[in-house]
Amino acid sequence: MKKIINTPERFVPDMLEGIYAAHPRELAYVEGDLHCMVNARAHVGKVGLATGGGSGHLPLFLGFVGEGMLDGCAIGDVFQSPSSEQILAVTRHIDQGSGVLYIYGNYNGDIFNFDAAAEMADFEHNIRVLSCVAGEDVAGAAPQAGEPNKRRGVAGIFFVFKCAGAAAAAGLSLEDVKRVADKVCDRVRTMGVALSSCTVPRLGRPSFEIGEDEMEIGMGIHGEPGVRRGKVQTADAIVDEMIAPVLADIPYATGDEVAVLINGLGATPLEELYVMYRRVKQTLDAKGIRVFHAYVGEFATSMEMAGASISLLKVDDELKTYLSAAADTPFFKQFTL
Amino acid sequence: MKKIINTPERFVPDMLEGIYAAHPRELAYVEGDLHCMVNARAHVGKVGLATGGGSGHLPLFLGFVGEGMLDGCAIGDVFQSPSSEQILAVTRHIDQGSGVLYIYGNYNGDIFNFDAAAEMADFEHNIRVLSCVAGEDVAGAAPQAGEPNKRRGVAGIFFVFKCAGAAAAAGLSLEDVKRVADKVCDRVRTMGVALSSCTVPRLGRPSFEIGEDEMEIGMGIHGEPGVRRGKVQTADAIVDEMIAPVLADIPYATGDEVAVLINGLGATPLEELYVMYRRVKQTLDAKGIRVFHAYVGEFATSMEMAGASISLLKVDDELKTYLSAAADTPFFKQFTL
Amino acid sequence: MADVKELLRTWANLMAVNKQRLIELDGMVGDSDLGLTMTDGYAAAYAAVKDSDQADVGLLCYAAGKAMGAAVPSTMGTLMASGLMNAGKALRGVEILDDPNWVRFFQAYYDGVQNRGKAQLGDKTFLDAFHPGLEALQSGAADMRTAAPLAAKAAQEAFEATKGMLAKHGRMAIRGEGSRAYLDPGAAVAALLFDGFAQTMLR
Amino acid sequence: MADVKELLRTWANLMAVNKQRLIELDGMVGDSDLGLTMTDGYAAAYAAVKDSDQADVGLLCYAAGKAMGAAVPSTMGTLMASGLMNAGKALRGVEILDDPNWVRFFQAYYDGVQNRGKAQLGDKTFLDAFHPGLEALQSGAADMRTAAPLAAKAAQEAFEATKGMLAKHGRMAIRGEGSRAYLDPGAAVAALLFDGFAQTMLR
Ligand SMILES: Nc1ncnc2c1ncn2[C@@H]1O[C@H](COP(=O)(O)OP(=O)(O)O)[C@@H](O)[C@H]1O
Ligand SMILES: Nc1ncnc2c1ncn2[C@@H]1O[C@H](COP(=O)(O)OP(=O)(O)O)[C@@H](O)[C@H]1O
Ligand SMILES: [Mg+2]
Ligand SMILES: [Mg+2]
Ligand SMILES: [Mg+2]
Ligand SMILES: [Mg+2]
Repeated sequence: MKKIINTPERFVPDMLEGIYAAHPRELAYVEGDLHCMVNARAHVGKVGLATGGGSGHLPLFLGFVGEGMLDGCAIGDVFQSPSSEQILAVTRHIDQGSGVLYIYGNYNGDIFNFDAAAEMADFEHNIRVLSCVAGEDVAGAAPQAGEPNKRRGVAGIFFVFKCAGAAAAAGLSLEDVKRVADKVCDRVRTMGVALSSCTVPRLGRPSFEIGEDEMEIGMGIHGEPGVRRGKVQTADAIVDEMIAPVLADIPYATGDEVAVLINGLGATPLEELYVMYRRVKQTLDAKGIRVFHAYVGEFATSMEMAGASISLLKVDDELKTYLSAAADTPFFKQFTL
Repeated sequence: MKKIINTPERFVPDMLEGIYAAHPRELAYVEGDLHCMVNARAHVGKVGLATGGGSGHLPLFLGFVGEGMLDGCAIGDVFQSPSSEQILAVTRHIDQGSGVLYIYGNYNGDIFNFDAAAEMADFEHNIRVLSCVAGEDVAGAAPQAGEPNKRRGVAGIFFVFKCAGAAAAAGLSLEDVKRVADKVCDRVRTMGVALSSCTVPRLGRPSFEIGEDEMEIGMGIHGEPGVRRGKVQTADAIVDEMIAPVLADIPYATGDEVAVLINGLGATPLEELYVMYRRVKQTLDAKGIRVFHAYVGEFATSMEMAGASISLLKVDDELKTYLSAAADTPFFKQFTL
Repeated sequence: MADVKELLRTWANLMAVNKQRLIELDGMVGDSDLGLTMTDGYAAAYAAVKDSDQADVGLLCYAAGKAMGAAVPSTMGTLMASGLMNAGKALRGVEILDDPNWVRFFQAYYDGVQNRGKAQLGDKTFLDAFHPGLEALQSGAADMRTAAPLAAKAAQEAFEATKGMLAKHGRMAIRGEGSRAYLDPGAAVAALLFDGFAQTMLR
Repeated sequence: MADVKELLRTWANLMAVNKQRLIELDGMVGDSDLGLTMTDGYAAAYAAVKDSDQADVGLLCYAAGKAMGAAVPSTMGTLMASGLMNAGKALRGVEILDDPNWVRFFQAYYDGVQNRGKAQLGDKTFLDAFHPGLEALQSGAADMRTAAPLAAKAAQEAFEATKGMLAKHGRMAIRGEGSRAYLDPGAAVAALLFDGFAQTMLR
């Protein structure tokens, strides 16, 4: 395990101390717990947006706390949910009397803890909480009618944060912000590829083995099994294999518009993400699908994992408005598009 | 070699096609050559700022072309200088009659080509060109009086781009912009550490060998030999070893203010950069040096190399003003501080 | 008469003893954390109550559950915390754990887990081994000293029978039909809970 | 009488033949690119002029240098381009390369490299092998058929003598005193240039 850390146990607290030290005007924590992060600037009356999840995915999740995006984030240990008490602490702090929307990824531990926190917020503190669970990884089977969605939430959650954040900043009600968030979830799909493993500091060994010339299409951001393992192919072939199921999962027609997110998993150079984007753009051009805006970079990582994901969000006028709004967090900044 | 590319030969052109496709409103190229990048938005009468250098360092160099920073960038093959003709093409395009300042790193090939381009711009096109060569890596010996500076330019050049960019945007003359750029060079120092190698696509093998438990303090961003190789230590010990020569190289006193840049070389997770920043901040606090602003992320990479660098810029009121100005490039965005 | 502190102590010890086995069971299908989270979680639960002079069993259970949830907010950590907290709600005001109250404890534990996780019997989870244990306690056996060993046996057998079942929740569900080849790690924890209960009752 | 196209063709061939050796020389101390850049660079220089019907030797040299600079803008690529372009300036208007013009060619080539790179003799660079070759051409030997082989020998010996020198430029300089253990790769190119000139003159 080759990492710039002090001890595995101190990895998350050291990182958080570093983050608060680097961004003292933007970020604060509540209840004396570094894991309970809030935007240092409050907005009276605004619907509160909270997220949370395991560490090891920076800038996900905490990186999107800030102006025009989220109000708070409960931070877990590496790849572990935060506790319901921590989520509750964040919830209580960010509630402005207009209720709080939870936006998080579709993982067992997170669901249980956010649900528990929502119950406590309601019963114990009379705070209205709604939830939006992102699960857009097409590597998982499409949900059957009546069955809960089992798909994992991956990088596409960025679009949920962005649009819901802009909607909340625009003064929408809790129900309306949730409607916008759910709409994004309905319209975003992601597919990933992994080229190497990451190492959870406390475990000290790679989460999985993968050959020197192998890749795994569809692998999850914690190393969950994907859909196909094989020899590394050309960038164009990899993109073709990734984007086909993304485009097939919801109906697309000529003239549709998308926002694109090419996300690096950690070790993959930015250069390679742009090599991928080139092919994505060619593919969309060929289908007559217009790119409204392209995001290329690291948005949801797995520490030092090599690989990438492609997310497409099918936008409409409302989502374009929210995507276009300015945002200013320590980890993500956008001027009005 | 495990990369998401098509062929080694197509690596740079594919990447550039992807970049122009992703940022069509911000970036353009001139003379039909993808390697000659300019800001798509021109500013009448402004001093032009150009940079250039080898590919493989994104967001360096081209990533800082945009509002409030650079006007153009000549792009070389991986770790290779662009040609003087390419630099000249960029120069001619960005000159607004107020002259052009070249800002680039202290590498043989770059120096020769920028010098040649400057001569051609002057003789053939009557464009006034001045140059600022950044060389702030304290892994190299301090320049002797009368000797040219042999130190490499590394991540600290970001501060030169930022301040000179803001100065040019503020309407300063060529001489004044150069004065600001030179001032930043005088006051910025950097030290790096590498934990793993990168692989130049055309060579197809790692640029250097390094043991599974080893690091090299002071290694350059092309794998140039550093000052000490040894076992990987704790983050705090690594930072202590890196920051001591940075602080010793120019005089510091209690009450001084710095801007800090913790730069990832490519594969090192953002989490670890913040673990490093924590220690940097502790060290500066202990010395009574105030942090004006902290930048943490990837600014100058070596493709998939693991490692990081620490840069300190000793600021004064003038540099604080220029650092604080907004900037908006596809790869770097900052709202007014 | 054994109390809930004694049970929690036994559970904490059992998890520590079985740490490596749980890590390995989870490692086959998941992320290898179960041995760590169960050891840390039950240790935290026991630590939260062991020096308490609280007489109300319900409040003790609730406090233990809360401590577990804070210590190990993983899938199983949170589910076990929900079980304990729900048992706490059900036993609020109870000071002495007689046999019917033990049955209520386990019923409420089950309900707390089911309510939080929303799995159904047959989904190949913790519930599939816990439920047969609970039934054995409920099935009219007059005293827990008789019923607890039967429950432990039932839970253990049900755990072993998870091999062959199709997983519908968590990481194992990603494997689809492939999941049938594996034992369910959470069900192993259920078997340990009844094993610990039997040990406590027979002590 | 041999012309500059013939010389460039010979140089291009020599670099291709010595590609691997140059890669290895540069690999010991630098980034292994020298074999690639010199092969590609002289190939581009020759390609730029080989089908030209330009009679002006100066313009031919200048065009060859420009093509080399565009093709391989590395340290040595740019220096060699500067050499050729400066030779082009010096020979502007010349149509026939007689012996004095060949000497002017090499003098201007040297000046172009020195002017661009600003290295001094003794700094352990290309110049340290090129300069003895140039001196051999200048040292009064009446004709190039006699002088060129002497120049080749002088340059080759000077290249071999770079081992032991202290590097002051480029990547090798980072090694400080450690650089003395190595031959200078750029100096190997200088030796090849005079070797190729001798071959051309004797053909
Ligand atoms: N909805 C659920 N209800 C009850 N038990 C569940 C549920 N989902 C998963 N489990 C149990 O959790 C176990 C895995 O726990 P754990 O290792 O903590 O999960 P992970 O590390 O994957 O988040 C499974 O073996 C299963 O028995
Ligand atoms: N200033 C200089 N003047 C002349 N020759 C130089 C100078 N600097 C470097 N060289 C020559 O360049 C050679 C290295 O060339 P090259 O491999 O192209 O450099 P790099 O790949 O390190 O940029 C050295 O061996 C040396 O002979
Ligand atoms: Mg990274
Ligand atoms: Mg990276
Ligand atoms: Mg697990
Ligand atoms: Mg070289």
